[in-house]
Order: sequence, then structure tokens, then C-alpha cells
Amino acid sequence: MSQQALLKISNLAKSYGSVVALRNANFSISPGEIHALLGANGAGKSTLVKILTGVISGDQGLIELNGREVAFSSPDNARKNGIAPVFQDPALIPDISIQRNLYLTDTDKDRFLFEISAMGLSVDLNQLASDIELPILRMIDLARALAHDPELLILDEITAALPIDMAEKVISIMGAHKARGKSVIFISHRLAEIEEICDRATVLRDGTNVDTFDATQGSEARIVAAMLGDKNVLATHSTKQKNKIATDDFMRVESLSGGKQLKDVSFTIKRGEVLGVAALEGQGQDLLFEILAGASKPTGGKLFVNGEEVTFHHPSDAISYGISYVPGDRKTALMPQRSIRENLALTRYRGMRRWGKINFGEEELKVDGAVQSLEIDTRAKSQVKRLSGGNQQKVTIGRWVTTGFDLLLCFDPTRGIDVGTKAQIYDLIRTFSDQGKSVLLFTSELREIQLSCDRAIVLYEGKVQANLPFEKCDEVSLLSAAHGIVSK
Amino acid sequence: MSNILKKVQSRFSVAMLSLWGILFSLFVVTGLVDHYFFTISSIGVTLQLAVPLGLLAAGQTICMLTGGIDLSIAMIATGAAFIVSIKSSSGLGLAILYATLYCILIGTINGLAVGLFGMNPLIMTLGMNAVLIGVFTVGITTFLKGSSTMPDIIIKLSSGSIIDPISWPFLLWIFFGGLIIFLLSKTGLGRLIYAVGDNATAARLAGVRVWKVQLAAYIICALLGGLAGLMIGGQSGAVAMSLADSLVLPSVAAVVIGGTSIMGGIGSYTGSIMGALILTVLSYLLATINSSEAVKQMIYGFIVLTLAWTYSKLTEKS
Amino acid sequence: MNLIKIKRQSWNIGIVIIALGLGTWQINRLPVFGSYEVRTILLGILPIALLSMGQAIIIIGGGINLAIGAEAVLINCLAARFMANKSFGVAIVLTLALLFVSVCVGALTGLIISRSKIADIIVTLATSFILIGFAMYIQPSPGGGMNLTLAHLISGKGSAFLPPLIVLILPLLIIWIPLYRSRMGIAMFAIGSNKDAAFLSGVNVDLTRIKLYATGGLFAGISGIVLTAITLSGSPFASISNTATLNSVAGAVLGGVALSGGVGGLTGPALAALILYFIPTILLNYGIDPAYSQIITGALTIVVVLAGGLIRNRGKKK
Amino acid sequence: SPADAAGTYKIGVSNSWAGNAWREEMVCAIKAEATLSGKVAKVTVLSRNTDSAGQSADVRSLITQGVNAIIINSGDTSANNPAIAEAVAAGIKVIAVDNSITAPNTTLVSNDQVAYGAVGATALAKAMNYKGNILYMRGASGAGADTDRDTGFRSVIAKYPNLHVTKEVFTGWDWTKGGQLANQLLAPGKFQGVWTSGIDYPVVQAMQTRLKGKYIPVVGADNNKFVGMTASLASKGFVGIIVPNPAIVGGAALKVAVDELDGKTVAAKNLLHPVALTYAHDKTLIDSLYFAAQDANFSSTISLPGYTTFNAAQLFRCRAPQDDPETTS
Ligand SMILES: Nc1ncnc2c1ncn2[C@@H]1O[C@H](COP(=O)(O)OP(=O)(O)OP(=O)(O)O)[C@@H](O)[C@H]1O
Ligand SMILES: Nc1ncnc2c1ncn2[C@@H]1O[C@H](COP(=O)(O)OP(=O)(O)OP(=O)(O)O)[C@@H](O)[C@H]1O
Ligand SMILES: [Mg+2]
Ligand SMILES: [Mg+2]
Repeated sequence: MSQQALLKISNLAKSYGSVVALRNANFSISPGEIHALLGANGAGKSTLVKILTGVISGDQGLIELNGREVAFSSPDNARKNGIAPVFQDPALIPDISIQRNLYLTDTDKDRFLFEISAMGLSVDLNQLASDIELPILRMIDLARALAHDPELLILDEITAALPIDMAEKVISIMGAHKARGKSVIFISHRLAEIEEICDRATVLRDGTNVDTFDATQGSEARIVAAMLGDKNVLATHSTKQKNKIATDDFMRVESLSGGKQLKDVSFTIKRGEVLGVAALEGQGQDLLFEILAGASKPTGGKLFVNGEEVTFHHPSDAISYGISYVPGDRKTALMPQRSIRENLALTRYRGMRRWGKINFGEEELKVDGAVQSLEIDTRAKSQVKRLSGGNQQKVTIGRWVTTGFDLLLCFDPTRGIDVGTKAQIYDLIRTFSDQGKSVLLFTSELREIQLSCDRAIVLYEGKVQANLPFEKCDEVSLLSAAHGIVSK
Repeated sequence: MSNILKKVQSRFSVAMLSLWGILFSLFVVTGLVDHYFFTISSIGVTLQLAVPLGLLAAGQTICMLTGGIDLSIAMIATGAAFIVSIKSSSGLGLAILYATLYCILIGTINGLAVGLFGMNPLIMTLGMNAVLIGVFTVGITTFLKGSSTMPDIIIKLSSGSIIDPISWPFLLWIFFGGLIIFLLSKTGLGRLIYAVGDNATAARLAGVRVWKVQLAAYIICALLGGLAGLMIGGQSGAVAMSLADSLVLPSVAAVVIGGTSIMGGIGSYTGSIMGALILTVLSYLLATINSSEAVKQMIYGFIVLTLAWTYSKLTEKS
Repeated sequence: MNLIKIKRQSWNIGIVIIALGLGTWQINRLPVFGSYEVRTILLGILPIALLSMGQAIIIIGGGINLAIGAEAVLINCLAARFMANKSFGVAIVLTLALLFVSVCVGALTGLIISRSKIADIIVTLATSFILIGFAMYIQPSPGGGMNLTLAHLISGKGSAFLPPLIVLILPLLIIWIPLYRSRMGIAMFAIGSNKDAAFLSGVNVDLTRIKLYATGGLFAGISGIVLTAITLSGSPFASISNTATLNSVAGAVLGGVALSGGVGGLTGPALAALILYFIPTILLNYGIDPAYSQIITGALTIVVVLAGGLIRNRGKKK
Repeated sequence: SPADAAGTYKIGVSNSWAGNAWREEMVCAIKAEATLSGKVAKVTVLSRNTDSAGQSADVRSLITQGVNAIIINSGDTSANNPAIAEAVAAGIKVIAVDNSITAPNTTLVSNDQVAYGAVGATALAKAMNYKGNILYMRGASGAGADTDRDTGFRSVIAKYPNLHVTKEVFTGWDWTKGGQLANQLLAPGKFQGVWTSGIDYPVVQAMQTRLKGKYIPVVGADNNKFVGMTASLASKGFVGIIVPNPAIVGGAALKVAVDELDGKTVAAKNLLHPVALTYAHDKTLIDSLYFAAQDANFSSTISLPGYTTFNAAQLFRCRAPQDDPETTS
């Protein structure tokens, strides 16, 4: 590795007003290397990527490409110099066709189509981006970057929104890219992926690189330690301890169907049970959660709560039956410009009977209770958008702690959340179940099922493919069921 | 921790302070240009003239906090004034009842269209305004035929002074203004208005029936608009089709100058009150300076732009 | 593949059908229908069609220009003031110069919006006052004129309907189509559709917005020149600019441009102007009070946008 | 009435400003006079709020309709000229009412606006004892009538060195704005007289609040409420100067149009000559001009001898020859 670095970054810093996004970042990447960039939420990874690709400019620091100092003025500029990114946020324009999207970034159509077909996908170039599902869109974004045949490919949490099979594809694409002697910067919160493909890893903490090492098998502990620093106390996952589950059903779902996505889904959730839901992307789990939450209407089937048949016309109907929903996307769950307090207390005022004067004393009591039990960092409490991702996620759950619930529908609550906060959220879910409340938990990281659930169902093509007891919730069984392989 | 808290508080007061600063400097400039301005009676009349604008801005604030806007407020105000002035011959109570029903009706249509059918508020209320102009143009020669004279009691309530500079309309404004501030900051509905404007999807998932909140917002806005219409009609003594035309765009400007986001979810009526006062003093200033209409128009536009700009820069920096 | 393209044109197809239907109705009611009547229709829609097209461009790019009517009025006044009694050659040069001015006014508006980060609706509200003030300054009372040869070249004479037809279509051909196909055109759609994504795709958002408003300004400028050619006079009235602005928004929206940005084209708005023209004219033929046409136009705008929105959303949900 | 049957003329009306009491009355006067004339078959009214391009389109529509004469209250002195020229070329008689136009070969029927400004100013000067400060509240900047009235007003005021126009504002003929301006400007002692371009009674009302009932002379038009105030407040020392600007000038325009179509020679300019009325001199006339049941902005002059033949009831009925008598009574 004595050859000249492809890219070298020294003393890079960037602040947004009083928020230091990047303090002092240093690292280098060699040709033909896959380099992982790791760090807790808010560590500054995306900021670094944006500076590298000319989206924003750094406050100070040096970027050298092949030993030559560079500063890109725009993503376009960076692309022409062989750096192509796939950003964490979607970068395809929703209302224009894929073809025009390609034109906008000067991407060669044929090369793009070649990359797409290499992924085993097919795309109609006349389609509007908004008509395409998110995972495919992420792959299109990747293909667009690859079509420029960059010396350095930067992937910022591309796998977070991808189902397992596509994530695997991305891993192999990175491998192929490396095989051509080119480099990749790979950002992900899924440590397994890091170990699988990366050569080296750099860990950022509070905007500073704290550790760089070979990403070999078993480096997980080291990564976690570096990422969390002093907060390391939380690093070990609370191991699941079986607790007594009541025998009576809280909710029964009978042959539920919804459009083309859900067909004949039946299962039950007992009181005090944490039921896991595992599925690849797009197997109908989104719709299932929305229907149970009253946010979408089923096209068939029945729902029973405590043995009584119910129909939900609006989320508030579900809430009145004690069913609360934590959507996967924080953007659809929070009022970003309002305070933590208003966000937490919102559901209290949902009924017209509560439109009158607020009982501030009572409200404060409930809100403080939730803040304390979830350990929400209230430093930026006046506007939730100023909170870090993990704390925002806690607020979405905390809302239901203030109002109380019997069943919590948690859709991928740890997506894009750092390891420490993840552990906290799982602890919280355990506490709920200890209190006799039920949780339906979908997670895109299969091994988390084992860490937090009493039982799991696996969805495949809109049907319940498997109903696995705790003992069988190992990754292999879940994965094979998720791929439609019948397991007994 | 207290650091960030303090920053947030100072951010808020910087905004409010700058509004006070702007109002004060305009006040001084106006007084220097026209020495009659520094009399109790001139101040009283300025406060009185700010009332209709302030009421329109109140309605607009509520709509804008939910992420909407109400441009039909011009014809809501005009319509209410027409109804009261023409129907008052058959009893003031009845006339006010008709006007109230009219406001509720229009507010309901606007609110349902926006809330249930997802209409764009700008188009909905612009269209509604066009429809209402047509309806009343036809109306004054048919079903609303009659002598449109404002009842004396309304003239008194909209322009009568108690002791300078305190006038009846000003008291009315304090009452309704207090009510609006209370509604927005101390009630469940207020919370929902902010929530819906900030993120309607999130509010829905939290169990809020968003359309009901929007419906309530447009009805309240229409009622305030109707009240403003009566005030305008009472102050000039005349009811004409163009009654509220000259105040609609200023009502939007007042709300924005007062720091309410046109995208919804953030702002306050206190700010809009400041905005209304600033624009009223500005109009007094423009009335007193001796320059052509052309120059006045330019100054007005320039000052509104500068105010909005400074305000946004001031709040953005800290 | 073709299906997708047809689906995207469905709004235009709908508009064409409505316009053709109304047109046939109107023609059948006319005692005679010849080239004079065609020219009458074209002159009736030309200024507002051009203005709607300008507004459409801006709305597609995620903005809205409440000063577009004022821009047209300003150019109208400048043209009438400086082109009166000038030779054809000088008039042509002046026309080009004024179109350049209109582009600059638009660009300046875009620059202010980008720099100040204030909502478009507020900035253009303020600039509308400034521009009208300027127009009043240039042409204090209606008057002025235009070289007759040039005027006839633009608006035709007697029953020569080709010139106005060309003036209507030419901007579509030489400005819109090349623009739509260029990278800059895509960038305009991109910032209207999703500003952040556009930024990540390498679009210079501020610069694109400036170009957007400049192009909108160009259309407003053409509209102003056409207005001068039709009326041979400059009229500095705020009421004209307000009506024109509101009509331009209605035209753009009826023409299939989504107020949320990123969606639409210019053919629709041009055709929508035809619909907005036919409704009052047809009612007139039946001896119905034109106030009803205002009701119908307002209601139609609401209904079309409502239906369009519902259809669009249905398409989205798959 | 007996004359209804035999009419043949088709009259088109283009009005650029709708929903305004004065203009509505003007249109009604046209309709009423047309019905009474017995020579008109149909009155086609195109009255809406529109700009000059819109009004030009309306004129062209009327041409297409095959009308014999067009009565136009133009929003702009010259902007409709090309369309009007086309009408004239098509043999249609064009009569400008209220607002003058510069198009050749057209006839004007209107109040003499220069005289309107002058007689009001003369009466005001007298009421002010030829000294003091005047609040001069004009109409809309740039409008033809406003410019003419200004000419008349200034020609008179210039004659009196002790009269000063210390404040000049434009109301845009908007009642709300007029009331607001009056409230802002009428500080005690600041002015000794007010001239208004017809936005009159809000000024009187503002005096009640701002001047605590200490009235100064006001020049206004024949707006119903102003007429009423002139009468009722005379005992409290209010001097209201009424300079009529009759809306029924529309009826006069119709008569001129019919005369032209009949082939009679008609003057190119037919001006009404306004006189200033005060309660001290014209008590009975002013009392007869007040209609308690009518609108505040109703233009109180309801007959123009030599031009109009309708009575109040016929005017209020607002019926065109083609209207079905049952539905409009
Ligand atoms: N535009 C901005 N304005 C203000 N602060 C910002 C902005 N963008 C990022 N930050 C802040 O900078 C810090 C670093 O953010 P960044 O997005 O780089 O984190 P990250 O490591 O990518 O986190 P994640 O894993 O959640 O994606 C955070 O505290 C964030 O709140
Ligand atoms: N845009 C911002 N404006 C103001 N303060 C901010 C902003 N972004 C972050 N902060 C403050 O900085 C703190 C740290 O943010 P950061 O995103 O780095 O959190 P974090 O430690 O990564 O937490 P998590 O793991 O939960 O994401 C936040 O709690 C907040 O108080
Ligand atoms: Mg974070
Ligand atoms: Mg990131």
C-alpha cells in the first residue's frame, strides 16, 4: 500500500452556525480500495461526502486527488474529475422522466442502461422518477453514478433503504468496481456489510476521525468502541430474556388483503408479546402496518381487537383501540418546526373534545415522563428538526408513551440509527412488553429480530410465509423464508 | 444546555424587538414629516384604522399557520358588509345572523375543499373570490337589492372613540386579538393548527382529523374577515364592491412581515399585529408625504420588500 | 411507452376538447364567422395567453410571480411612451430593447428571491407595487402610441388574422421548445420538482431561478408589447395588472400546471386562455349577465383543478 | 308601455367596470331609455371589470354581434381606439359616455368634467371665504375624468392667493381608501375645506370622529348619502356642496345614439353642465334629490330634461326592450 493515495483529506472542517458538523477529518483512500466511513448519527459522514463532491464547501482543510490539491465547485465538477456519489438523500428529480434525469447529469444513456441490466433490472426511461419505488430508485441512482465509470464511487447509506437481495447486489457491484482497480467510499450503519466487503474503515466521532483499521472479521467490537467513545456503556446489546406472555390475544388479523400487495394475511398478537415481522423490501409490510394503524383501508379481511371486530377509517380509530403507529420515516411522523413538547403531546388533542384550553400542568407531567423514560436529549427542544436523528426517532416513540397504548406498531425504528441508540430502543421495546403491552416490530436487519422479539412472522409476496417461534428466529431461517423458501 | 435555550429565546426576541424597532422608527419618521401625527387623536385614528387590517391579518395568520391562505377574504368581508347594510332594515340582529351564516358557509366551502378534497388553497380561494364577485354583482340588482347603509351602531363600533386614543374598534380588536392569541397558544385547536401546518401527514398519523382543523381554520378566518368587513364599511360609511380590495394583499404582507411562514407551522398573531401596525403607520406616512402616486407606490413596495428582507435576515442570523 | 406519453398529454387533450367544444358553440351562435372573427378571438386571448405562458414557466420552476401583470403593464407603458411617432426601424430596435428590459426585470426579481430567501409570493407582491409605480411614472395617464406598421405586423389589421396567430405560436416554437429540450429547461423542472434533489444533481438552483424569472419576464414583455400593438396606448393602472396577474395564474393552472411545481407545459396555458375567453363571450350571446360568467369561470377553475388533482393522485397510487 | 313593439335598432354597451352602483345605474338608464324610445329592439350589455385588451375584445364582440351603435364607457382614453376604429369602419355609431375617448368619428355624451372641477372649486372658495387650506382628494391618477376635473379645479383656485391646496391625494374612487385617507388627514385645524372627486360622504363621516363634529365645507357629487347629509347636517353648520355627476348620463347617450341612427345631426360633444348646489340656496331641490330607500352611492339625479324621458320607477325597473316584462317588474 505504498503507492500514492487516490484521495487524501487533511484537517477538513465545516460548521453550520454554532453546530460543528465536521471538526477535523483526516483520511486517505488508495486506488482499488473499498474504504468504509463509519460513525454514529451526526458524526459528520454525509457532510464529508458533500464537501468531497462539491455540493458544499468546507470551512478549512485540504483535499488532494492523485496528489493534486482540488476543490470542486459542484457535483458536476467532481464527476468530471472521476468522483461520482450516490447521496444519502434521493437525488433523482421526481417529476421528470429518468431520461431527462440522466441528461441533467450528463449521463450516457447506453452506459446507464448497461449498468441497469447488469443489476438484473429493467427501467423504462420515459417513466417519471416519482412513479418508481424507492429501492429501484436507489439502484437507478447507483447505475447513474457507475455510468460515469468513476475512479472513486461514494455510497452514502445506500443500503439503508434496500432489501437484502438488492443490498447484496450493491456489495457485489462494489466488488466488481474494486476489481477494475477503482475505489469506493462506503457508508453504512450495518456493520455486517462492512466486514463483508471493506478493506479498511475510518471511524468518525463528533466530526473527527478517531480510528482507522483493517475491516477484518471480528472488528465489530472495535468499530463500536470507536464510534461511541465514552458512550460505550450501551454498546452491548441487551440480550433477550424470555418473559411471561399472557395467553390472551390482543389483536387478531384474519385473511387481511390490500390491493395487489397484501393477500390473505392472518396472525395474532398476544398481550405483552413482541411480534417481529421480517420481509424483503416490497412484500406488503408497509401496507400491513398502515392498515393496522388505520392509515390505509384494506380491501378484504377482518381485524379483531380483544375479540371484537373493528374497522378503522382513520388513524384516530386505531388509536382509540390502543393501537399506535411509529412510521419508518421520521419525516412523516414529526412536526419539524415545533418543540419536543408539542410533538410529544400532539395526540392528546386529536379529539374535538380536547380542542379547548390546555391543561398545562398535566401536559408537562406527561411530557416530562416521556422525555425521562426515553432519555431524550432536550438541548434543542424548541424545534425538533434541530435534534439529532436518534433523538428524533425517540420523539416519535415518546409521543405514544405520553398517551399510552396497548399495541405499538414499530416500522423499522432503527433505520439509520447508530448502535448506541439502537440498543436503547430495543430496551424500550422490552420495557413495554414487560408492562404487558404488545409490539409489532418490522425491522430490515434480520438479526435484530432475535434480539428483541418473542416470535416472528415472515412476509413474502404479500402472504405470511412463515410463523416462527423464538427459537427459530435465526438469520438463516428468516432469510430463507423471506426469499420464499418454505421452511418447516 | 442553557446555552442553546438562551439562543432560542434570544432568537425569538430579536425578531420581536426588530419589529418594535421598525414600528418605532416609522412612527418617528412619520411624526417628523407630519407634526399632526404626534397628537393623541392621530394616534387614536391610526390604531382605529389598523383594526380592519389587524382582523383580516388574524384570519390570514390562522390560515397561513395551517399552510394555507385565504384570498377570498376580500369578498367575504365585502359580502358580510353588504348583507348587514342591506338586511339591517329588517332588524340588526337578523342582519348579523345572516352575515354570520354567510361567513360560515363560505369558510365551510373553502375549508372542505382544502381539507377534504385537497384543493390548493391559493386556487380555491381565488376561484371562490371570483365566484363571489359574480354572485354579489348579480345580487345587488336582484336578491340583495336595497339601500346599503351601515347601521349606526356598527359605525359607532368601527369608528367611535371613547377617550382618545382609545376607540371602540380598538377595544374590539383587543378583545378578539386576545382571543386569537389565546386560541393559538393555549388551546388544543391552536396546537393542531400549528401541527397541521408543519406536517399534515404526521398530524394525521397521530390521530388528528386534519380536515376538521382546516375546516375550523377557514371558518374562523371567514368570521374574522366578515367582522373586518363590517369595520371597513363602518369606517368609511360606504359599502361597495371594492370594499376590502385594498386590504387583502396588505393582510398577507402584515402576516409575513410579522414572521409567520407562508408554508405554515411557525409564527404568531402577535407578529401579525405588529405587521398590521407597521403597514398602517406606513400608509399614514404615504398619505402625508407630498409626492406623486407613482412614487408612493414605489415606496410602499420597496418598504414592504425591505421589511420582509431585514426581518428574515435578522432571524436567520441568530 | 407511447401510453406514458399519451397519459402525460391527457391534460392538454382535455383542454383542447373543451376549447374546441366552446369554440364550435360560439361560432354556431355568430351571425357570420370569418377571418375577422378569428382575429377578434386571437386579439382577445393574445395578451393573457402570453402572460399565462410566462406565469406557467415560473410556476413549473416552483415559484409564482404576482408581479407578472405589473411587468406587462410597465413594458406597455414604456413601449407606448417611447414608440409613439417613431419610424418602423426605430420601433423595432426599441422593441428589442424593451424585451431586454423585461428580461432584466424578471432576472432581478429572481435574484432578489434567491438572495433574500423570502417566499416568491411576498417578493413579487412587493415588486408589483414598485413596477406599477414605475409605469405610472413613465406614463402618468393613458396615451402614447406605436408605429402603425409595427402594430399591424403584430396585431394584424381588419381581417388579417395571421399576424396575431404567429405572435401566439412563435414564442412557443422559438423559446419554449428549445428551452424544454435544453439542460436549462430540465433544470427548471428540477428545481420546481425537488430543489434539494436538483441541487444534488448539480443544478445551480439560484442561477436557474434567475433564468426562470427572466424567461417569465420575457413572456410578460412580449405580452406588454402586444398590448401596445392592440391598444396603441399605454395604461398605467394597478387594476389592470392585478386582473392580468390573477388571470395568468388561472390560465396556467387551468392549463395543467401544478402549483406545487415541476409539472406542466406551455401549450395548456395558451389553450386555457381560449376557454377563459369563450365563457363570457358565449354567455353574452345568450344575453346573460356577464357577472354569471365570472361565477362560471371561478367555479370552472376550481372544478378543473379539483378533478385534475384527483386524477393525478389516483395515477400516483398505482 | 305602448312603444315597446316597434323597435329595430340593436344597441351594444361596453362598460369596463362592473359591480359599481354608479355604473349599474348608468346601464339601467340606457336600458330604460331604450325601452321608452320605442326604436330599439335589443340592448346588449357587456359590462365587466376588465382591462383595455378585454374591453377591446368586447367591442369587437359587439361588432360581430351586428349592433347598430355602441355606447362605450371606456376604461382608457385611447386604448380602445383600434377596436373602435374597426366599429366605425363597419358603419357602427360609437358613442362614448362618461369617459371621453380620443378616437375620431365618435360622439361624446358626458358631464363637462372641466366645469365639474371648476364650479365645485368656485363654490368651495366662497364657502371658505376665499382663504385657508384645502384638502384636495382626487380620483384615480391618470384617468381622463380626473385630469379634466383637475384642470377646472386649478383654474379656479389659482385665482385666489389665500387659498392653498396643502394636501393632494388620490382616492382611486375607492370608498374604503377615501374614508381611510380622510381619517388620516383630517387633523383639527389642518384644513378649512375639502374638495372630493365624488368620494364624499366618508369624508363627512370622518369629520364626525376626527373633528368632533366641527364641520368644514366639502365638495361632493350627487351621491344619495351625501345629499342626505348635506340636508340633515346643515343645522349643525355643515356646508355640503353638491356638484351632480349624473349616472343617468347613460340615458342621454342612448338618446344621442338613437338620434344618430335616425339620421339626425348630432354634435360631436354633448356635455352636461353641472351647477353647484348648497343647502342654503337650493333647499327644495336638494330635499327632492334624496331617496331614503336608495343606496348610499346612488346617483340622485334621475332626470335630464331634453335627454331622458323615464321616471324614477322606470329607471329602477332597469328593463331593456327585449326583457320579458313579467320577470323584471
Ligand atoms: N444544513 C445543515 N444545517 C445545520 N446543521 C447541519 C446541516 N447539515 C448537517 N448538520 C449537522 O451536522 C452534523 C453532521 O451531520 P451529517 O449529516 O454529516 O451526519 P452523518 O454522520 O451523515 O449522520 P447520519 O448517520 O445520521 O447520516 C449533525 O449534527 C447535523 O445536525
Ligand atoms: N441544525 C441544528 N441546529 C441546532 N442544533 C443542532 C442542529 N443539529 C444538531 N444540533 C444539536 O447538536 C446535538 C448533537 O447532534 P448530532 O446530530 O451530532 O447528535 P448525535 O450525537 O449524533 O445523536 P444521535 O446518535 O441521536 O444522532 C443535537 O442534540 C442538537 O442539540
Ligand atoms: Mg444525527
Ligand atoms: Mg448522513
